[in-house]
Amino acid sequence: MMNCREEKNKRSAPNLAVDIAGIHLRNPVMPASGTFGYGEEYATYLDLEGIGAIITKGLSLKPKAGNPTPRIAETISGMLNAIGLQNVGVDAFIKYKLPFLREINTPVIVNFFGNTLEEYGEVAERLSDIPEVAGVELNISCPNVKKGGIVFGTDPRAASEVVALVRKNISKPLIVKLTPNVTDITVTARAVEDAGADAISCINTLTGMAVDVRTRRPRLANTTGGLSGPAIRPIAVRMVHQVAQAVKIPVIGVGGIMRAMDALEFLIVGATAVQVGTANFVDPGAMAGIVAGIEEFCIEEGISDVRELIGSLEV
Amino acid sequence: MMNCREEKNKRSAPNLAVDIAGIHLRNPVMPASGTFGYGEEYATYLDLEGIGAIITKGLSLKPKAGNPTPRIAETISGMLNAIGLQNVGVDAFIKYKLPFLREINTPVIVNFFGNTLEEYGEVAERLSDIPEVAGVELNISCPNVKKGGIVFGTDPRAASEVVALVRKNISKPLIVKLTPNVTDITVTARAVEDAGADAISCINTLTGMAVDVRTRRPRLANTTGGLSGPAIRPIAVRMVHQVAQAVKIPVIGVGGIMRAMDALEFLIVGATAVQVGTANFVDPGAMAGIVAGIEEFCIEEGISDVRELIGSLEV
Amino acid sequence: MKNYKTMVLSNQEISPGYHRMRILAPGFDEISRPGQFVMFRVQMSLPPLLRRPFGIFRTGFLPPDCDGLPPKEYLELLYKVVGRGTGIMSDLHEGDRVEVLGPLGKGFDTGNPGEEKILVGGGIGLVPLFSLALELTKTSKVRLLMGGRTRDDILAVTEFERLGVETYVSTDDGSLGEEGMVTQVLQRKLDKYPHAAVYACGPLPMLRAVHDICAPRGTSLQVSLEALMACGVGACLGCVVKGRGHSEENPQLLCTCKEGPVFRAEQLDWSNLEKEPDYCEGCAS
Amino acid sequence: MKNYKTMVLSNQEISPGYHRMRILAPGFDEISRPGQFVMFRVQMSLPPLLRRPFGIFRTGFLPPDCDGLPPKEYLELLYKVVGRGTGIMSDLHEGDRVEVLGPLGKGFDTGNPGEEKILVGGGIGLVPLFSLALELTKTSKVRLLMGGRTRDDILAVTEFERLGVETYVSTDDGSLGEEGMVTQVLQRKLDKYPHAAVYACGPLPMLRAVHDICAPRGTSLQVSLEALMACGVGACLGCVVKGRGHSEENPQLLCTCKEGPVFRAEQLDWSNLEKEPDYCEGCAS
Ligand SMILES: Cc1cc2nc3c(=O)[nH]c(=O)nc-3n(C[C@H](O)[C@H](O)[C@H](O)COP(=O)(O)OP(=O)(O)OC[C@H]3O[C@@H](n4cnc5c(N)ncnc54)[C@H](O)[C@@H]3O)c2cc1C
Ligand SMILES: Cc1cc2nc3c(=O)[nH]c(=O)nc-3n(C[C@H](O)[C@H](O)[C@H](O)COP(=O)(O)OP(=O)(O)OC[C@H]3O[C@@H](n4cnc5c(N)ncnc54)[C@H](O)[C@@H]3O)c2cc1C
Ligand SMILES: Cc1cc2nc3c(=O)[nH]c(=O)nc-3n(C[C@H](O)[C@H](O)[C@H](O)COP(=O)(O)O)c2cc1C
Ligand SMILES: Cc1cc2nc3c(=O)[nH]c(=O)nc-3n(C[C@H](O)[C@H](O)[C@H](O)COP(=O)(O)O)c2cc1C
Ligand code: FES
Ligand code: FES
Repeated sequence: MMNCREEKNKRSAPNLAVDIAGIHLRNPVMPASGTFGYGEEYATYLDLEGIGAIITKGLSLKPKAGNPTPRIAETISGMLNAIGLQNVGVDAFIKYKLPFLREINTPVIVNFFGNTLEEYGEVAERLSDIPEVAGVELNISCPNVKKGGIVFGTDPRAASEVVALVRKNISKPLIVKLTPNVTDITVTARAVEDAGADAISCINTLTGMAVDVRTRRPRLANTTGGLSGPAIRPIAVRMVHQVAQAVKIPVIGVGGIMRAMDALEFLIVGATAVQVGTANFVDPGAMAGIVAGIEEFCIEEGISDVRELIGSLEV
Repeated sequence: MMNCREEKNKRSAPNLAVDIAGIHLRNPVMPASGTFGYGEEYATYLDLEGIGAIITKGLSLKPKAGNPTPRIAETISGMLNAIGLQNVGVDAFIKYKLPFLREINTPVIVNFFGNTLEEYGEVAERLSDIPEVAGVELNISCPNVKKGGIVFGTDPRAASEVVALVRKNISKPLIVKLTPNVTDITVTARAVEDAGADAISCINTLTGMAVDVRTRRPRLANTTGGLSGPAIRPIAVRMVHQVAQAVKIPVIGVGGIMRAMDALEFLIVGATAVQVGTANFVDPGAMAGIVAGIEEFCIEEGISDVRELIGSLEV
Repeated sequence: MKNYKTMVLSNQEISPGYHRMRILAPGFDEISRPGQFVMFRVQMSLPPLLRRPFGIFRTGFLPPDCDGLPPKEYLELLYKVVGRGTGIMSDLHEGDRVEVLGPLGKGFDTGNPGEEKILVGGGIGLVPLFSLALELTKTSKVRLLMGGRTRDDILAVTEFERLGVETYVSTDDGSLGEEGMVTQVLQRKLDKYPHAAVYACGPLPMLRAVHDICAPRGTSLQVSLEALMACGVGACLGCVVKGRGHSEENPQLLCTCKEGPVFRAEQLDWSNLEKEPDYCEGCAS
Repeated sequence: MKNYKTMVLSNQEISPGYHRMRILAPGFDEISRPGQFVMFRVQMSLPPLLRRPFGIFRTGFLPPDCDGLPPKEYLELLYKVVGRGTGIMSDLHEGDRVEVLGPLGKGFDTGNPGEEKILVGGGIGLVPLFSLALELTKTSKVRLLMGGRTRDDILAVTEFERLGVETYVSTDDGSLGEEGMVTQVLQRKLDKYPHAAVYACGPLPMLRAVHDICAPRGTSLQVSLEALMACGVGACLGCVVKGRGHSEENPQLLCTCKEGPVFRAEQLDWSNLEKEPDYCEGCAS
């Protein structure tokens, strides 16, 4: 029998650690790509060793200038962005950004993309030998310039092809990030699972648009942009629920998470971990609060291991 | 030359009337199906002769019980509903609901759906001879029970088939309402245009889900539901913009319109008229305010005819 | 029925977690009946997106100001803070601009004058019973059986007593009145006054227990139900309950907002009344 | 750099549409430099979703209360109500809980002591110039050329004068000071003080005009830019401007939040500075 102290200890320190494709996370909370820079930007506001992983801004083979401004527009309970994947390029990342991350005792997951199939492959290759990179996250929500701009992630065949190629070029844990702008996300999910993905993150932004009625111009220079923030959460929760039932690999839930309660919705419908995006802008300490809130919830509910929550939805 | 009075009159009374597939609307504002009952429900709060048209709750061949409760859940800046298309059925509508509408000098557009192709056809036939019905709106966001529950509107071939059948059975103006839960809404839009639709309304709700983290149960008895309200507006504006460029028939914009400014966004990206849904719940006088706001905007901007605004986006 | 764009006259906590709000509402009294409700929102405010339904505790008149203007007619709500919407309400002050849509729904049938009346209230369920008591006490002997979890959940008892209502209080923890369920008291009272008509409002399990007592006795029972509501006027069909004749073919769905919130017990299919799941605080955001 | 979860000490309208807010911010003065900014939000409030950037007008200390506690250090903002976020701000009262993230960005280079300094402010652009003037007046002769549409847009002039700053006002409509553009005055002053260093903050067309005057003369110019911002810390890349060497291959994009908001004129690609479209009031919701 346990004595009081032991019981109290057990109650007060639930296990929060989870594994994603062999990456050990101290807790299931990490930033969403593109909302956390290269990690450094938030180091003064947040203990980078208090979150589960660090995910970088999406990298491409060459540095990329992105779109003209305005690149962001606030909408009701959301924001549109059309940054256009501006980034320093994979080589500059390794040279200038990685050294900072090397000193942080938290797994680094590198998000990347390509404009062509070949580019995806090449970036994967460059990352394959870098020991500080714990895993990669493949963003397939980009238009395939060779195929007339059709987005890789909206065509299950193209998605499968790009995942298979990247899989060949890298042996590190491979997470594939799905776009929600599809008729049936389980089709893409199964396609990337079959092509060798170790995990899925879901969702990227929903394509949206806003107009300034006085000037009659789009509020983004790019006309359309990606909608993120709490407005999209119900859609993200639904998709994570669907995907978690459709595949065997772990799912990372993303979309509109602002508080611990929101993160818990994703875990309950089947996510093994979550990513926090727009909330970082609103509160740079958001992830720390979410980790603390999940822990508190587990204690209140007598849950000794956060993994008990995963997929615990009662329907 | 105009004298002052004439100039003032011109300035103060812009034309707000628009035509949709031969239906003359005194202004471009009408309710979205399912948020305005059969019209009667709002008659005490709103002058039904002050809006462009009345659109009914979706009707089916037989009365339909809909889903168990809870059927609604509020989300951030939106709501989920899984009413399950409860309705009195087309015959009871004609018998009990239409007489009230007959007395109102505003075009009545009947929204309807079927569980099978044949049902769609039959409802259309029953409505085809009713003089009080100015036009019909076909909801193709329903699962096709014969085809294993695949939603008509997510499969361009099925959409085309159902529109063609309905077109054969009814000569009244035929509006087809598209679901946003698709990869490329312009494909469905073109399919229904080719199949004989006279106009398109866009968008229906986005599928979403919310979870009560304490009970770990979905907040809707039906697990998932349709997301509506201001949260989805940027997605709706984007889709209307796309569809308006893809087809030649008029487009009616729907999704998250709360104020005149919101309605104007839709007109500017190419909608000929708009539908107001969730906003009716928040403010039963919402549509009157939107009509007044559009008029005021036209006056302020020196626009003498609201049709000048349609598709006036500068990119 | 009207959408009053109006303002708060006063708003104060009357028991831990319970507040009373007076809202300026000229002409409201004339058109409202006991048991009806309003859909409330703070003007210009998102969140919450949707209005919230509240019973009408009473209407009344503020004494005229020294400025000699006519007395102000108010509508009084009594509400429990349970989530985001009621949380925001509890922060409102005099002069804050709000909207109330109403009066909505069907009220209580006040029955025959002279008939004994028993009101059964659980917690915040006393709200519509108070405006009902105001009416019933004009012609009938009225008894109130009031239940709650603790003494903090027992509200407005003195106000009922001031109307001449005989009041019996019970709490789950015995912190006020009798320890136990309000239904125990009901059994005893019905034994004593077998021809009384019963009016009940409170949580569904309580209403079901009341029904189970009244039905075999043939006692007339009216209940006021709650439901999640979006429109309040019968347009959204979010708030339906199953009526007595309910079956697959003949669904008999009744809108709580329009055909209720007050129903005669025999209108309802008691075996199929679904319980709204108990959402946790803050999740409705 | 820190996220201060703190509260409003005071908030008042100082000219039609312009407000001044003091926020409790212990230790802020020590870490902030003239030209830096903060990202502001109301605690617990959605909308607006995102924080809003504001320059630092000054920091200071409230005199100690009679309670004998140490004086309260505050951060002072001066803002113009233009949309939803600033509208909500203007309704805040003492004690309301807010968050400020900062100080952020790079401030002004205060240059050489003794050097003549000319500050050019347009409208609300005077904000960072005031904290700059506080610093510069310690060692240099400072002149302020302040422009605005009407007299209502000319703020805090007496406060600059109290620091010993020589102030020249111009308005578009002549309702205060000279009629015309602030740049006319700048031409004259630079003729007289050709070695002065110029610091400017205001609308982009004004900054461009100032640049066009300074560049051919080889005058040292620092400008403070505005941009739509989501994060304020260099993470979202929403706020970039094109740097001097800008080309397709070598984009040279600078974050206004992190590498700015103050830039030396020669850092920027003036021919390619995009103008943020002028959104109408309320559309940003
Ligand atoms: C006809 C009617 C009359 C009512 N009269 C009163 C009254 O006089 N005083 C009073 O305090 N409350 C009354 N209620 C309940 C009141 O509407 C809810 O407590 C309120 O809507 C909760 O809003 P919230 O945003 O604070 O809670 P949320 O954050 O939305 O949810 C918190 C909790 O409240 C429950 N809840 C939410 N909406 C409703 C609803 N429409 N009905 C019942 N429970 C709900 C949820 O299930 C959850 O448990 C009435 C409800 C109805 C239908
Ligand atoms: C570094 C920096 C310092 C600033 N300092 C001050 C200051 O000291 N005082 C002050 O009054 N304002 C300052 N601004 C501008 C201020 O941030 C905006 O006025 C404010 O964000 C508008 O918010 P809103 O919600 O009221 O307007 P919205 O409803 O969002 O938009 C209304 C109008 O404000 C403009 N706007 C919105 N966001 C910005 C922004 N980030 N920068 C510029 N314009 C914007 C829009 O283009 C639109 O014209 C500063 C901006 C920056 C980037
Ligand atoms: C400013 C911004 C930039 C983003 N950049 C990327 C990116 O480079 N790669 C990527 O896969 N997703 C990117 N995203 C998408 C986010 O990672 C995330 O999927 C999305 O924002 C939804 O989560 P949220 O609602 O929590 O923000 C970006 C999002 C934002 C707001
Ligand atoms: C409660 C509710 C019921 C609805 N019922 C129908 C329906 O019967 N038929 C239909 O085509 N659309 C239905 N809709 C969708 C709306 O007509 C509209 O397309 C959607 O709500 C988006 O608009 P909004 O954001 O303005 O509400 C319903 C929406 C709601 C909220
Ligand atoms: S609340 Fe909408 S029908 Fe009752
Ligand atoms: S505001 Fe995010 S990078 Fe500058």
